Amino acid sequence: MNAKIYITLKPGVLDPQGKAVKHSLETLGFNEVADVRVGKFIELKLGDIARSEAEKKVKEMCEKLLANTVIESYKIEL
Amino acid sequence: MNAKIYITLKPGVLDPQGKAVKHSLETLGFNEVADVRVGKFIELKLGDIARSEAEKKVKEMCEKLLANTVIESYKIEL
Amino acid sequence: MKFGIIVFPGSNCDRDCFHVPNNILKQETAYLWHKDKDLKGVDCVIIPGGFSYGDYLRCGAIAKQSPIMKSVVQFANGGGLVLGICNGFQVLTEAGLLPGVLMRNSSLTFICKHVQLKVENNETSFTKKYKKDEIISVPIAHNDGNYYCDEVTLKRLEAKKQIVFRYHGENPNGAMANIAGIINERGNVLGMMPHPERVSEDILGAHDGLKLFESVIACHCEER
Amino acid sequence: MWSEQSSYKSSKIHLKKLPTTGAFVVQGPGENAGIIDIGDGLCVAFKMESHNHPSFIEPFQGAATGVGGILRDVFTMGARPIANLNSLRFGAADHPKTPHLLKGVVSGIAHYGNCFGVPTVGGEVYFDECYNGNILVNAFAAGIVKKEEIFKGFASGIGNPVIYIGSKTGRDGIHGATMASDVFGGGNEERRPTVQVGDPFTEKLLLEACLEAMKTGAIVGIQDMGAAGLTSSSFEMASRAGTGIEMDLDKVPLREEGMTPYEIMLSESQERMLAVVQKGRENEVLDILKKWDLDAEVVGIVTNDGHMRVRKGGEIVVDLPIAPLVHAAPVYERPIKRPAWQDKVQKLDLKKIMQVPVAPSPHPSPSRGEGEGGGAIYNSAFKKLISSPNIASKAWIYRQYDHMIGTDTVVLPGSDAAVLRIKGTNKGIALTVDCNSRWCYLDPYWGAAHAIAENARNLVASGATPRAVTDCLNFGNPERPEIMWQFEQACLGLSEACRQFETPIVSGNVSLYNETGKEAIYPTPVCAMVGVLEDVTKHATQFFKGEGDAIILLGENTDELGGSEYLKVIHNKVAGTPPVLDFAREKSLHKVTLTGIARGIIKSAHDVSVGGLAVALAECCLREGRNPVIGAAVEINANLRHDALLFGEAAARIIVSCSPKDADLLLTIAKSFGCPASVIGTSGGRNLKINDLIDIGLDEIYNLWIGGLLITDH
Ligand SMILES: Nc1ncnc2c1ncn2[C@@H]1O[C@H](COP(=O)(O)OP(=O)(O)O)[C@@H](O)[C@H]1O
Ligand SMILES: [Mg+2]
Repeated sequence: MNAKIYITLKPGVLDPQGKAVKHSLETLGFNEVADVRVGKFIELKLGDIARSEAEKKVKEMCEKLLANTVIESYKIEL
Repeated sequence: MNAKIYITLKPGVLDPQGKAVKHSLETLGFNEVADVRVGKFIELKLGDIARSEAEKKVKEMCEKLLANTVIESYKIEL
Repeated sequence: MKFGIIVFPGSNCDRDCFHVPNNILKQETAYLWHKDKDLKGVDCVIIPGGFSYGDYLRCGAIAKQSPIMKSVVQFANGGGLVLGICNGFQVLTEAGLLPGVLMRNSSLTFICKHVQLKVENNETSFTKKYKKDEIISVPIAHNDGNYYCDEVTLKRLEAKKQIVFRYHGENPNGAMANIAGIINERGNVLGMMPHPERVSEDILGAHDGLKLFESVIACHCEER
Repeated sequence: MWSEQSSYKSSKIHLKKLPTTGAFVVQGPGENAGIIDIGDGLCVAFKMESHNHPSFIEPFQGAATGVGGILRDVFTMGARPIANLNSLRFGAADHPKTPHLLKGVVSGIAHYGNCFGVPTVGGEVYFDECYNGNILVNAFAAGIVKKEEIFKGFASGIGNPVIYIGSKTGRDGIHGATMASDVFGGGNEERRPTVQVGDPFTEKLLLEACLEAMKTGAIVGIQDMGAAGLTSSSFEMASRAGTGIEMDLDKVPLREEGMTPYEIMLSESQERMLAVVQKGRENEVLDILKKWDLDAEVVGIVTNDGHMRVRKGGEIVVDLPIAPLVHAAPVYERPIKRPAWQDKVQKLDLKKIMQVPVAPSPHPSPSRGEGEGGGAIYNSAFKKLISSPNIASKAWIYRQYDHMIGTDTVVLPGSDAAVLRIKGTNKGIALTVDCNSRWCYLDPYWGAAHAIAENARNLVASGATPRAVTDCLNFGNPERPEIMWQFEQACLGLSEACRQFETPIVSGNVSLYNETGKEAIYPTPVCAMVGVLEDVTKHATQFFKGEGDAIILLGENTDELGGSEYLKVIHNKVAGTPPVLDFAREKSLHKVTLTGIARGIIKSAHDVSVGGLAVALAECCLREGRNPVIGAAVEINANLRHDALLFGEAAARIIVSCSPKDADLLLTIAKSFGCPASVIGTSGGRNLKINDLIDIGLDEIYNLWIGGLLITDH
């Protein structure tokens, strides 16, 4: 079983990285870009484990380690 | 129009961050994790632009800046 | 001889890199602004350490897009001397002037300390003043110094003596084959993670780095 | 200094007693940073500030933005930052939250300082239960500025434009200032107030752009936007100049949509400055800011009517007189009461403390045997101490900080004080930060005075003459009379010590309400001191330089054990009073040490502090990352309890080493200054040996010391 985790900054939280990337895209001439947000994309390979169990575990991993829930939100796909 | 870009390390390329995260997960007791790969998740807000045009532009952005195609591959979702 | 120090937004070893050729070795030295294209007639370009563009996205990725880098690539292709230190090394790999990439340190933390290097190749324009296999002490200070390339590239680097510096003793960041610095095939573009400009004066306790700058000057004088 | 956020209203009457003037003081409290003159037309601007509560909620960003804030305070004065230090307090090392907080705080400091490009050259860190629910993160920054190029936060010149510089304004930290002064209650973490995210990259641009803009001469006054953002910066600038400001919020660069005037005025978005520019020269300044890709807008104008007038959408949304608001901030004379428990904790009956400790070492060494002397009865107590987190090597922390950038760091972290050379001169400055809060708990007056004395000793041991102080006064809830008593006593102790050492306090910060539930932290008046070396080549480090050197103890051993790390770690006891602090003795100690270093006689110098003589000697032997290290054989005749001799923390002591042929000369110099001194041993070998009490191989000591802080992940 594989899991995909998308970690993004919560709305309103400053994203300095996104800001810098947007600026660079502009200087490259990509003026159609109105906003950029940079997050993380984590892929997990899980051993033999039931779907419901996996769901619970991955959520726990996000809360404990993978995401900083004070400023980030996460989405899990199994 | 919004674009989502997933940037991942090509298979075979060493992922020090993934390795360290896996190790941390193990110390936390998550032994079911066989492998971790850490990539990027970039969200773009694009101005008024046709889908086909967007597709072309975003691909160009990835090639020129967003991904280092020597070690990374990318996937675009519009 | 004239040195040029590139200033990107977020470069922060630019003043340190300026200090050594200018104040210690009394060479003409100029800053080169990232938005300019003019290299001001310098004989050696130094891309200093720091966090160009905050190291956002990937270290060196945004810097490589700047106007000055187009000129640097041309300059390098014409045989001009280019030295990339730390972030400068990262910029050089992103710009394709050197092979491979610098990934996160295996410890995932920033590391600042003196490390020992072995001079593997003392026949370059940057290392003539060192002895072959000399062990020198030079500090590192980086998040992403973990050199990585594919097997074919590594074989070629080894075969063509392009690995100029290797970590001696402890490998601080997980770099492949203990690589601390490499040069291009032509021998005019050097990238290294350690900071020679930080060990070029007695008051800082060591001057193992000064020979690198002196080598460059010596080579330049020979050529003339 | 003393911002509203930190309840200036409670502290003001006590802070007034601090000595803030002196021959070298160019700028005392009241500006963004204090400034002292170091000669050659140069000045040092420096300040320390707390970011305690934000760091508890989000350790990485909290600590990072703390560093960002203090850096802005320094470069807003026109100074280029050259060094950072930090003082950290965490809960017990084995508290479940500690590893996460420690890791986050350290990486946040590293992230901001490293990227901005200022070396983090020193600091201190302590672990104690009293910080379990309320950690302390105090950040210090120092910068160099030419005397005639100092800038201040004055909004002068009627009609001059007011320019907003830096990051766009978002809803960051709205209510931040109020949050920081709340007592933490249970469940408060769940509320998750808006966390500010730092952008050191933008701050670096801001630094370069501001310094370049200042060079034009067009800038009249400038100030960073700290707590309470645009509101406090504009009010303070106008108030200092006795003017008014009219602002148009429609001009303020915004990051988010639909922000109300209230939100714009109070946002604590980081990396922003407010500048007043000579009328007609705004484009010169704006061009420089544009060159550095920073947002900048003329948002207002200086007026003559003493009012703050703010418009939005063409309408006046604020119109307030400035002076009454700034000056008429309430001043409380809060009730004061010596805590009922104070006498009890000060009682310490040494007869009841077992001399030969039985506590087994937590790190039983497999390699026992290698050089360990059989009769050495204090080996296990020593091992436990040297590997305890408050004494163990702090290399794990400072290796994550770039401490060399700028190529000025002459003495790197790991020795008593950091020393930096000043390019273009022969001079150097030395920096240190200290506070023993356990001592402040046992006796806030003497504890605080000791913080200054320890600062001074650290500077002197590195060859610098103490010059001036900045502080960060971290205390509990001032509404409790016992806390106010601690605060008052600490201020009095600080004042007396600063007067004695002629080191005025030129800037500082107060952080109150550091409590969780009913438990206040120990009173923690953290002090940082700046010293000057006229000739920076004449500095010293604490490490022995070779085999066969004479080891000399300057000062006297006593049988004081009150408040010691030994009592706490080995006997699990916090009791007694701090060691006696005798200013005359300290001053004679300073003279001997400085003379010995300046004359090139002293090869190494290290003050005796936490862990006492045995630990201090070990710290002279060990050096992180260096092999081989140099051992020592020491023989001291003293009619003292053994544990007090080894681990007592008596003040006014420095261990120095010198070539054996110079030993008599040094003893003579000591005598001439009235400072007790004696040769206690010789450097060399691969063991640390003290009388027949301690005898351990250096490799074993090294491993215990270097691994003591390695708090495992999660
Ligand atoms: N939080 C920290 N950040 C940077 N350096 C630190 C920190 N804590 C301790 N250090 C460094 O480790 C060394 C030992 O610290 P400490 O034991 O507190 O010294 P001292 O007792 O002499 O004041 C010093 O050089 C100090 O600067
Ligand atoms: Mg000390």
